[in-house]
Amino acid sequence: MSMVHVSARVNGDPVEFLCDSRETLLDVLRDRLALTGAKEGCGTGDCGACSVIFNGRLVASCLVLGAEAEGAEIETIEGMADGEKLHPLQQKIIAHAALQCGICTPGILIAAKALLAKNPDPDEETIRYWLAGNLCRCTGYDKIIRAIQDAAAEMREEA
Amino acid sequence: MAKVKVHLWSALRAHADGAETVEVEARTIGQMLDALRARYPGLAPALDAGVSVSIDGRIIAASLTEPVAPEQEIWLMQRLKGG
Amino acid sequence: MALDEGKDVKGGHDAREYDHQGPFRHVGTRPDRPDGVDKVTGRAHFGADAYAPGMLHAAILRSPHAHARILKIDTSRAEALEGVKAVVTRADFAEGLEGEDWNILENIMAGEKALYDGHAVAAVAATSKFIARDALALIEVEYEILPHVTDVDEAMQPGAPVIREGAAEPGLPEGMHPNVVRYHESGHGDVEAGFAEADLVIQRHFATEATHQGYIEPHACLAQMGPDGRGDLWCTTQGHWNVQKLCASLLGVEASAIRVTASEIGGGFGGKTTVFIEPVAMALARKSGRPVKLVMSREEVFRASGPTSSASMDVRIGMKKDGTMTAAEGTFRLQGGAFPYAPMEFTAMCAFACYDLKHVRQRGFDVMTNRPKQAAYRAPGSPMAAFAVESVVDELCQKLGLDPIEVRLKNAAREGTRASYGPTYPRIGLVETLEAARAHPHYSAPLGPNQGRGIACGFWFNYGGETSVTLALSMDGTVQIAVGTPDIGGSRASMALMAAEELGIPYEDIRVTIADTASLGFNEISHGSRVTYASGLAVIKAARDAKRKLIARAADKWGIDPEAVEWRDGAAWPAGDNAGSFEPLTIREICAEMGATGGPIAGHYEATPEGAGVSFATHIVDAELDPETGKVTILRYTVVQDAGKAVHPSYVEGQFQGGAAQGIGWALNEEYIYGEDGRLQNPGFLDYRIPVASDLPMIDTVIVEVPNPGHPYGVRGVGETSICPPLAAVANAVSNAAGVRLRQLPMRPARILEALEAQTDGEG
Amino acid sequence: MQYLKPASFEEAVAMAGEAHGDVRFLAGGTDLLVRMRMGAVPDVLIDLKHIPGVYDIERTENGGWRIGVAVPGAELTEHAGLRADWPGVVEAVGLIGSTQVQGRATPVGNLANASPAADSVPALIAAGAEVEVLGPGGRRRVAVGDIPAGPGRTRLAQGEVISALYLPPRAAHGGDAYQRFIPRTEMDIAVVGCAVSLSRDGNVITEARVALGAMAPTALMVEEAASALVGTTLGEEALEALSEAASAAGRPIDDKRGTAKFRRHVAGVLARRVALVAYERAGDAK
Repeated sequence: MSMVHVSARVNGDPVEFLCDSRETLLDVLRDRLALTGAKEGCGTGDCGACSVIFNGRLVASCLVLGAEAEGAEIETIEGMADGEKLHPLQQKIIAHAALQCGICTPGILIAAKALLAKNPDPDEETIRYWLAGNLCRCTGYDKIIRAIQDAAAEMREEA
Repeated sequence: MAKVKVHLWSALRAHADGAETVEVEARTIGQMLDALRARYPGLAPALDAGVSVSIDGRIIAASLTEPVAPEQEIWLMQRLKGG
Repeated sequence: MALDEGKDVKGGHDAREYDHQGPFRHVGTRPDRPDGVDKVTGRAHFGADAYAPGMLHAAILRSPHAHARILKIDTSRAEALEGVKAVVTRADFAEGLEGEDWNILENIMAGEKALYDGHAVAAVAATSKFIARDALALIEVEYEILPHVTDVDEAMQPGAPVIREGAAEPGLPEGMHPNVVRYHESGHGDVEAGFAEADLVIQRHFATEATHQGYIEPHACLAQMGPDGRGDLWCTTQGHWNVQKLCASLLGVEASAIRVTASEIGGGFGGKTTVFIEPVAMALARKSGRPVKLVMSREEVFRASGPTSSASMDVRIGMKKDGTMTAAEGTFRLQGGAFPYAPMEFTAMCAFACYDLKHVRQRGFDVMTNRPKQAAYRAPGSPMAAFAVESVVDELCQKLGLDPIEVRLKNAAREGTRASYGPTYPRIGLVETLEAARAHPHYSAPLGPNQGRGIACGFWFNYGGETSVTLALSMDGTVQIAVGTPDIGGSRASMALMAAEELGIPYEDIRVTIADTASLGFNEISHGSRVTYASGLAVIKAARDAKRKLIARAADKWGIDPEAVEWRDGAAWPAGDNAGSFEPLTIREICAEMGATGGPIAGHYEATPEGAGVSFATHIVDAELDPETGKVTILRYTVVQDAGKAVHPSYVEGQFQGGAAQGIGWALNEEYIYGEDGRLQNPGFLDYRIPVASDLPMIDTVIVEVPNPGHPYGVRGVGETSICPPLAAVANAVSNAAGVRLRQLPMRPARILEALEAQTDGEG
Repeated sequence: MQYLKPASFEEAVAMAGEAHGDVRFLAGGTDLLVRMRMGAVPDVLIDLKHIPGVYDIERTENGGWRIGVAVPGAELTEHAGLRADWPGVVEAVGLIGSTQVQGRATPVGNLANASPAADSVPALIAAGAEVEVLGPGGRRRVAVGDIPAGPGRTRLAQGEVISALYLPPRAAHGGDAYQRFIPRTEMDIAVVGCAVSLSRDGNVITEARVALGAMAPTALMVEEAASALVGTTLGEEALEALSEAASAAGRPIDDKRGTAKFRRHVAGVLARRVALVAYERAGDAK
């Protein structure tokens, strides 16, 4: 076994871990750093449940090796709320009942956050295409789209 | 004990001398199913596999203690389940 | 004694449970769900989110063959690998099982034969995922490959490979292939006489492919079992009591030896109503003496969990020029994989359930093939039936120049109609959904070129089942409810709303927990659209039980009869002037003293509610066809469904929308694709194409409320009916856009182009 | 699996030369990690992302572009200069996978993965793109179309690594476009992909390159389709000839994603649609 030593920052905190070179970033987050908010729905980059922000880019953490995280800045769902204050996207997802089972929700939230950072006023089509890699089997996406639009509007007002 | 009239679905009728309905003495669904088994042993496998019962349009999925009465419309149905 | 009034507990002589028509203070509002924060912060723990000290990781070796005799399994090299702590095969499970327990054991671990591509043949537990995976490669299995069959029609043909001799139930028609294992027939009247009365009779053949529930969370569990034979199991499931029962049976231990805790569940839709990996993890834990985590890969989910049935169907309907349906008959052949119990009787029973028919007959065949054992999927068996029947109804309307909603209204089943499956309907809401659909702006909106509109109705039974609920009061008057039905879609919110309604206390004062199997009486699985109906009814009854006890405490304190006390706004009040003059006692005040006034207070419900009402829906959809490529775009979608009473309307809408989205996927792109070799070609989300966000429009919803007499507030189950109409509605829309009928699902682009081509050739 | 992080391409080549067993280079990893997940774990993985310059997009001296091997799709599609010069290439790269995949996937990886259905490859071929290849034998420039050898196989020699992607300068009054056919709106592998790059003199097409994906074991240039365009003003006759040439090209197969017949039909439909877009773009271009 060839273990790799990695130092990185997760949600602003420095972390250090040893991982098998074959482990993905998702494996590392969940199994080594106890951050189980990112989920494995497919392991092949098709479902988006493992979405994280990696050096400022939205990625599927199942398609990044843990070893590649050396020096990286990583944002996960666990870092989205500010202490006890939920992010507007988190609030609106709850308020719009934009989740049923909730397994895709962390990935959707991270993806939506990345979208709003790039485009504070996305139209419906933009949101739908941006989220095409985040599968949700429960909701039919309707309430998710509305929640994101509502959160975007609120964030624009606050900004 | 009062007699109740039980409607059988078509595939069951072959095991009940072709009858569409069968009258048996029973006060509950459980008694009714036991009486059917006693009268027509050929029905037993299907009844044992699980049946639901419709009483006046209300579908009783599993209960054997549910009362039945002569004036009611009673149908056997295959055991319900869902997804 | 939990409840003092026996007739209140079960249906009893008077099944009319409906006793509260409103107005409601809480029910019908849309508060945040109690587990919302957990779900948006990553704090909620799903199946794969559990870890234990000393935990091993397991992996399952699966057959690469569709049908093969297992001649030998040699696990010695795997066992010798450093880090491997246990290897199990069929020999590690109970012997002498019968019936469905045997079927399930055979499905989760092959015996003499591998019956489908992906069938489990052995499993390993090791100190890391990678070692477990490497160990699988060291297990030597010697197979004798047998001929296979995966298609339902082919499996019924003479000469088709026999999946299992002697699996057929008695009572089948003569001359059936041994792969046909069960038969259903029902109906009434004289269909030939009915067809003779018709001006137009249309008979068509339809086929649908198997689809998968497609929940985003793969099956996952964490098992522990000590040398004392006692174990704990954490798993993602729709029904942990059923998991407990099945694991106990398959491992040969008592049910109470295994405590099962349901994790948060990442979607189920019927696919998590049985076991696949849980008994395997338990067997590995027993053998290794260590906690064992077992998580399916997505590929395993597709190959070896329970997709739905594929179907081959023939439907014939007669209609008069004025739109009156005179007779209907249908034959429905469903394959359910290498085991019995494809839900063909539900296909048959649901097929014509929307219509008032004097003459109707339906037959169902349950067929075995070399595919994984089907599992329930949202209204199992019903969507394909609606596809076939509603397509023929639509074609009849077209040929006779009649409006499809008017025709459906003319023939709609209503209270007093004899259902196609036998009994007479009580109060039902089909007509109301059709009327609401007709009145919806969508139905009269203009269409552009290459666009078509489709409508279709659908039906599902719904279910009650064993239900236990405990509602415990805290010293400060807040409430903790333990239910036994995993929360798949926001049911904690509806439970809390119903308890708040009964107790007259704030919604926020109620915490709803999903109890483990050791903490509550038996609970049927979260399936059959039963949670809001049955657990909801149980919560209401448990709250009323608690209320009686609270009232008794107040009555004691005041020295008056409990009958002279009434409960409102979260407090006991003297009922009328004769009762005496007392300041109201709030729930908080009564609870603060409960230890000294008779002890803790809790309400209970343990029974099997049997008043789940049937439910109907009508859907409208607009589709646009690209005639050059055959690609379909769904432009607009409206769901109208009877919810009885919507407890939390947002989550009711969510069920409507989710069912519609799944149905659109089934209609257009989702399918199990098997190769010539009998292996599944598309075991992943890349090529098993569920709708993505950009594939769908907003999905409009209309909640119709025709109360169910079997629930105190009139609630009907809503989870399943929403997937019944979409296959047909989309097919009707596409057919109308294309000018040619599509009778095989999915309507992939190439198939639509072929249909267009065949039509042109036919004309030329 | 050994995980290595060379500081230069020369070091990468040396590492590959010394390694035993299956050696793979890691750029975005969006295909490689999927293969690893399916059990195809290499013995040595050489991560190219720590080599200086691999994230750069630069103008070349001749007015073309040099794109580093680790530049992900998302970076490319955000690059205004590239978008203006090679909109077809950029839209093709942008179609690879989801937003998440765009955060990692690179056009060079897309090329080296050698899938016949790769979205960026037909567009790069039509654009006349080249890659720089470094190996034990030194440095060479290779046309993009000469890299894939068949599904999952390249013509790169043992120990060779692609070190940069080069796009030529856009021709005056030139335009390119790419479209693919998929059953859904996103997240599918192309059933057929089609790229057209052309230049105009007024309304007349002076030069054209047409490339198709998923119609043969590798993406291919279709000369007949290009010649159907040159000298025309893209009237109905030219479009018909283009469509027929596209449909006739390659040797498509029946598989789970589509039949050969369907692929031929759709290739013809797409060729028309894509040519019209490229023609329009060329007209708008300076």
